[in-house]
Amino acid sequence: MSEAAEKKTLIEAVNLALDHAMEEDRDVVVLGEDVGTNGGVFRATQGLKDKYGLRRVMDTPLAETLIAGMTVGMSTQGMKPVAEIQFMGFIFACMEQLIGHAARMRNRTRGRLTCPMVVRAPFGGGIHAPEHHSESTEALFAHIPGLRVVIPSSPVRAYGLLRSAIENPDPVIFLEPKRIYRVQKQVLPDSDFRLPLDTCFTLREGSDLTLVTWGACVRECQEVVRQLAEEGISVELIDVATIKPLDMDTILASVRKTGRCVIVHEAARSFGVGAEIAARVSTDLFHELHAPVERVAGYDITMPYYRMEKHYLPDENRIRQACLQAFGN
Amino acid sequence: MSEAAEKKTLIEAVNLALDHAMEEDRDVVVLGEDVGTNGGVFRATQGLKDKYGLRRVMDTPLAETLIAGMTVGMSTQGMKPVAEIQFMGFIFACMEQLIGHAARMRNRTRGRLTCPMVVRAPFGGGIHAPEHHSESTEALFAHIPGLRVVIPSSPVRAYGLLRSAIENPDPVIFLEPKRIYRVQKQVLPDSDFRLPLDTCFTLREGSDLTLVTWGACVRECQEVVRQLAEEGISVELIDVATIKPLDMDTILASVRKTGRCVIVHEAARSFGVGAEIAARVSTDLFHELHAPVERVAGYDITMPYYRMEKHYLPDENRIRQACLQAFGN
Amino acid sequence: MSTSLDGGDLFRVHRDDIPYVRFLGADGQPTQPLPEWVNDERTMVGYYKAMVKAREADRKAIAMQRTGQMGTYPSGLGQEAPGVVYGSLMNKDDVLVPYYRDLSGQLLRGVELSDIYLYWGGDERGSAGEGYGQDLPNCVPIATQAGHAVGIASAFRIRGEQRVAVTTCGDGATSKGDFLEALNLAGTWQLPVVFLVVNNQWAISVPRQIQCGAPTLAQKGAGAGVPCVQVDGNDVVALHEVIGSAIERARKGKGAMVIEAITYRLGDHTTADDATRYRPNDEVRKAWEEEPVKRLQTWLHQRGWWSPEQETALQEQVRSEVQKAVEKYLSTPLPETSDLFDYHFAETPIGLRQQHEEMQGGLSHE
Amino acid sequence: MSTSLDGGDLFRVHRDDIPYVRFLGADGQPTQPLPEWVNDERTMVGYYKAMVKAREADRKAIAMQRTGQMGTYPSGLGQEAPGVVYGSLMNKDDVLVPYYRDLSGQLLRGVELSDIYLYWGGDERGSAGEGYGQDLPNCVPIATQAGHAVGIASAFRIRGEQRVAVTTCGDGATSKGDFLEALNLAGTWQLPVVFLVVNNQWAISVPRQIQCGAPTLAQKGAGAGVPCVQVDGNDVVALHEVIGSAIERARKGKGAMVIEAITYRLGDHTTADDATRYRPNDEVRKAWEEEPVKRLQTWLHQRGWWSPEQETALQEQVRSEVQKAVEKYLSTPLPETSDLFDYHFAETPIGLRQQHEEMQGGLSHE
Ligand SMILES: Cc1ncc(C[n+]2csc(CCOP(=O)(O)OP(=O)(O)O)c2C)c(N)n1
Ligand SMILES: Cc1ncc(C[n+]2csc(CCOP(=O)(O)OP(=O)(O)O)c2C)c(N)n1
Ligand SMILES: [Mg+2]
Ligand SMILES: [Mg+2]
Repeated sequence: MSEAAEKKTLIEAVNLALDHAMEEDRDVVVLGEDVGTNGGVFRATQGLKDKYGLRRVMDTPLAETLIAGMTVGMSTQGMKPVAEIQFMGFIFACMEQLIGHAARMRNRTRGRLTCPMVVRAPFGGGIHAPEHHSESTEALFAHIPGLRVVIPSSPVRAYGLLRSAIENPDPVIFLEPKRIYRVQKQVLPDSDFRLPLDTCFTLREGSDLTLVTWGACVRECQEVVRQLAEEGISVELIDVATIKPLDMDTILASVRKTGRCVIVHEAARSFGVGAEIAARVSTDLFHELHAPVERVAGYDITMPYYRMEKHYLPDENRIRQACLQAFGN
Repeated sequence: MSEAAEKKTLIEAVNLALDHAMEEDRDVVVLGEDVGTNGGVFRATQGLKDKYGLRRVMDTPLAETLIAGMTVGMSTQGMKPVAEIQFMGFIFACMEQLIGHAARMRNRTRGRLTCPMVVRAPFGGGIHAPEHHSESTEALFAHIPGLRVVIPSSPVRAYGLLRSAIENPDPVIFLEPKRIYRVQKQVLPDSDFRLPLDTCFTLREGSDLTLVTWGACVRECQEVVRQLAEEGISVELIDVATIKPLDMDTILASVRKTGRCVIVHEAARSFGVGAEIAARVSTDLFHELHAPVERVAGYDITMPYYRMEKHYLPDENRIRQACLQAFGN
Repeated sequence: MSTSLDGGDLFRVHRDDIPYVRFLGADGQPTQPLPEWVNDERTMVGYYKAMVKAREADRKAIAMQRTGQMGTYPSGLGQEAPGVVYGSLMNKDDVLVPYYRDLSGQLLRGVELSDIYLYWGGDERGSAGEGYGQDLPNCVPIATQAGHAVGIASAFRIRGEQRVAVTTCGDGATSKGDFLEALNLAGTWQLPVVFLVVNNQWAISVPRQIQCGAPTLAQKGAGAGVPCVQVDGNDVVALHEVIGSAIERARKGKGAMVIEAITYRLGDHTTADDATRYRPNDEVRKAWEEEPVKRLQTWLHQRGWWSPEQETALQEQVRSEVQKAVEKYLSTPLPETSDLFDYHFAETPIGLRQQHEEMQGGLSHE
Repeated sequence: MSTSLDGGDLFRVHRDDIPYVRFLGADGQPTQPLPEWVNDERTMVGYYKAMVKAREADRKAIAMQRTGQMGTYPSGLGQEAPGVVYGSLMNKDDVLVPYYRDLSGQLLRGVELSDIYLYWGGDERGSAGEGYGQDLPNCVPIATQAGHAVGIASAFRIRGEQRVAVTTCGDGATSKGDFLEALNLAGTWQLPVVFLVVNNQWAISVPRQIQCGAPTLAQKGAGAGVPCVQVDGNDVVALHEVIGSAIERARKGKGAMVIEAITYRLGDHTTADDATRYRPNDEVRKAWEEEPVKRLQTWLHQRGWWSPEQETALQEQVRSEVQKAVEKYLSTPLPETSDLFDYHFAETPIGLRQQHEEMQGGLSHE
């Protein structure tokens, strides 16, 4: 019973990371829509208002541009605000602030002012949500110099990455794959646990093919890796996790070893994050690749409403096919 | 004298395209900041207010979100609004409307309502402008299903593409490379002239290497192509022009022929439009490529203020080096 | 630092008398002499019937969600009145620019209930039906519809048409720049648009007083040069008076208006929400005493226009109408997968067609 | 459609008496009894000197632009007064959140003129100088700074500090959602922030009346629950009274204030603009009669605190001070190219370091 109680879901890990960060550092504050009494629509901030009070857990008016702008402002004062955008589909009103200010304040002032801030947002589809509640547009942020983009794929990594993101002196876009908010429970390490923000995680070593993914897709990839292992194909599975800055060294080292690379993501294929990885692998390992780099991704269409969303999401079958194809099947 | 008078710069071609479109179709209207009496800060809309009146040439309040939103609204009524965003650096406040509505209205209503609209914006650096006046973030729009992204690189193409963009029944982001607004004059074809919105332009045929670019960089590329021709290297030069939907067929056919590909763009390299092209070429022509695909692009930094901006912009030297490298030099 | 100004005067929040309009009190008794048109039985009974139908449609949607037959659904329980009024008063060729809690209004505009169900059932075709005319579909990103409304109103003005755009939003939406920017344009250009703010006191868990420090939301109009008024949002008579005047005025080219309709969200924010987490029961109980359906029923009874028999008949009728819509909705087959690709552009680009083939083939290869 | 409401009352634009504060008329004569503190010669002469210096600095910037020694520059000619006042009244540890036409205020805040030149000369280091303290640098994307100001004010409140944020913007900026959203927060949370709207009548070529249909811009505060006031923006006495009271009030925890300072942009929008394209000469000529420097000079003369000799000495002094800044600016060497890479993250990622090497090598290879 108490053992089980220690196991946490991804969303609970987020909640705990926020709690610990606020406990350890008075400059950490939380703001957003419904983050107070309601504890966030996914309960990421549950209990924080009662524990840390209204001044540090702020229900804002319904205004994403404002949330981003005030987060920038607060952070120039050395506070460490963690803003929640309720769904990634509503983050676009933040773009001018994130691109124009959060990403630039340090460079613009040559280090005089900085933005040690985090913007958290649940992202991705697969939970039968209404329109605008299933987007994954991490590529838009990855392209912007000065932003960090981080995506956890397990409770442990959610905790370790979020703690690091909050402590990091630069702005971090922290995207939480809501499809796996509650599918897995893990015992979390203690509160000193941190994970680096510039390193991919090799979830499984392998020798025949490198499977590169992040976020919720890690689950389907793990399943495919398992299946292929049974068929005698040894796949190295990489969870990119820190989309920006992108740790190409780990990916390149892996593909140098395996000679094959498949990239999986949920966002629309064209001009997505997978394109950059595919381009880099293809160019840098031109002579080492045994097969063309393949991408399995969302189609270049708006995420369908939920009746049809499963047709959009990369599934095990598509991933498996792409892997097999790398062996000429 | 009258001969010379017929030659137009790129910005004049934009102005003429707007003029002709408004003349031929009463549903075409122009809106934005300073587009009326002032004729736009670059004079793209000069003379239109006098000719077509205040109802069709609208100085809006200073509010880009509004401009995008009302443009969407107007267009659902079958009007063909052409909105000007004064500089691309100020387009980010439009993102929620462009991504959430312009790109989706047709799909959301299964064709019941559509957004036959154009959003024009000058983009790119190199004119010694202040901060936020030199961005090139076409990749952000290219990733969004349902948007078209068009970039002219000469007066003739500006005219032909803009006329097509205005007549096109879907939303078009029309980005004008302001660095070459006034560097070249051309005699424009007559007012029936249109250019397709889904086809790259092969500006010069060649057999040894394919150079792929768009916008202002076309100029530097042309110069490099000329130089390399003197050295006996025959380069095929492709102006992508319609970034989205991306005409991969033309690019792939060219690289299939030449076996080598260099991509040049001004935007930050990582997660830029070049990544998608490089990924597609590398994967689809895995067996045909003689050399890895190279990208020459802006660095992954915020466009420097103007004293140092020339260090950021891809120049002939960098392009040339990349081309030579494809031959093993 | 020394200054001599008398802060008392300088530092008050400016608020002159924003009118508050009400005709029927919570108990169904008139609070002031009723306007002439109230003597039209058809109108008043019509409002009643429309609210009852909307409420049944709403109840059914929640029931379907609970049984896995529908996705997340935002109930309009308690705020049926504004919709039935604007829905009745707008001309067919006016344009409604709704938010996502406008079921009662959309029904009166001619939208099929089965389409509304289809939308919340996760199917784009729910926004495609003929019943919408040129009305915009539900808008999920808060307040963004306000920009569309002023764009549509601009189109009317440019073309010299005597049409009006009516746009709705919640109390929370008034904090978002989109609403405020649109309002400002409407004031500057004197556009034929009516902004109907349905203040149901809550934006999910955020109460009205955390949205805005001003005593009324209506007064957002002041800074935009737009006349503004508060109205009892559960009183169809007051709503008719105010919305009717605003539409008429807009149609005459006299410009925009902000109407803050004071009502209450009796249900959870959506079926995914649990309002007991953040909302005192007491408040909800009190709000039930103000709700619009009972109020109008009481008045109709007293007026002699409504009987228990009529009520029974009506209940039966709406249940059967709603049931028909449910059946139509539930029997709607899935769309073709090509539907997911074919409406992104007027003409689907070759790359997208290829992706569709890929989807059909279940292959990941480009 | 029939309604019975009397439109006359319902449909007026609500505007109760937004106060308008002025002490010194355009001719330099008091329009009402002057406050006590005006008897402090140092303050009044200080304001004058600061405005004269700002004007000379401004003149020089334009001259440098004309001769290719500076980039596009936005002149503050005619609107020097608000800056010298807030610049004097703010505490050092308050935070200024300026827009891009705040030279006169920034100088008083302690920013080096050579840094301001460096910024407009296209060098990021112009926003790095120690003189800024914690003040934010120039903000180019219109109105976005308003969000920063309320964030900073929130930080003060969270930490229980008695500090105040002052943010400025133009008339055009009041149309943008960022300004309005921030104002709304300030009103809701009673934040220690002063919004100073420098209404110079033009937003590039767009005149005040096309920005907003309301009679005053100050009244945008009404919808946000923030007190608001208009002030003669060319009258340092009125500005001192109003800005001083607003800062003091904010510092006491009594909340925010919107101040609309009515002034005029006597020059072009920037050196890239030609205002004669859109602006009647007459209007500009009239505006010159209201300008702040001459006005205060007249008053100081009459008061016996200023003489032609002092004027000559001052002109000489500011010319030499400005010239020193010019020289410092012009002799600033280019930064290292590493500067372009090293300030994107606290620790520069390896990929960026490699790109820098690439830049240095002039090579395009990754
Ligand atoms: C831009 C945006 N941000 C956040 C959300 C999530 N969200 C959906 S409804 C809602 C509250 C809206 O409150 P209100 O405007 O009062 O309308 P109500 O739901 O009460 O009718 C929020 C925050 C959204 N849909 N859009
Ligand atoms: C978001 C944004 N849109 C457009 C611009 C281009 N622009 C620069 S200044 C300006 C006018 C600003 O007018 P106002 O706010 O009145 O300030 P002023 O320049 O008159 O002092 C415009 C449109 C910008 N800088 N930022
Ligand atoms: Mg509400
Ligand atoms: Mg101005």
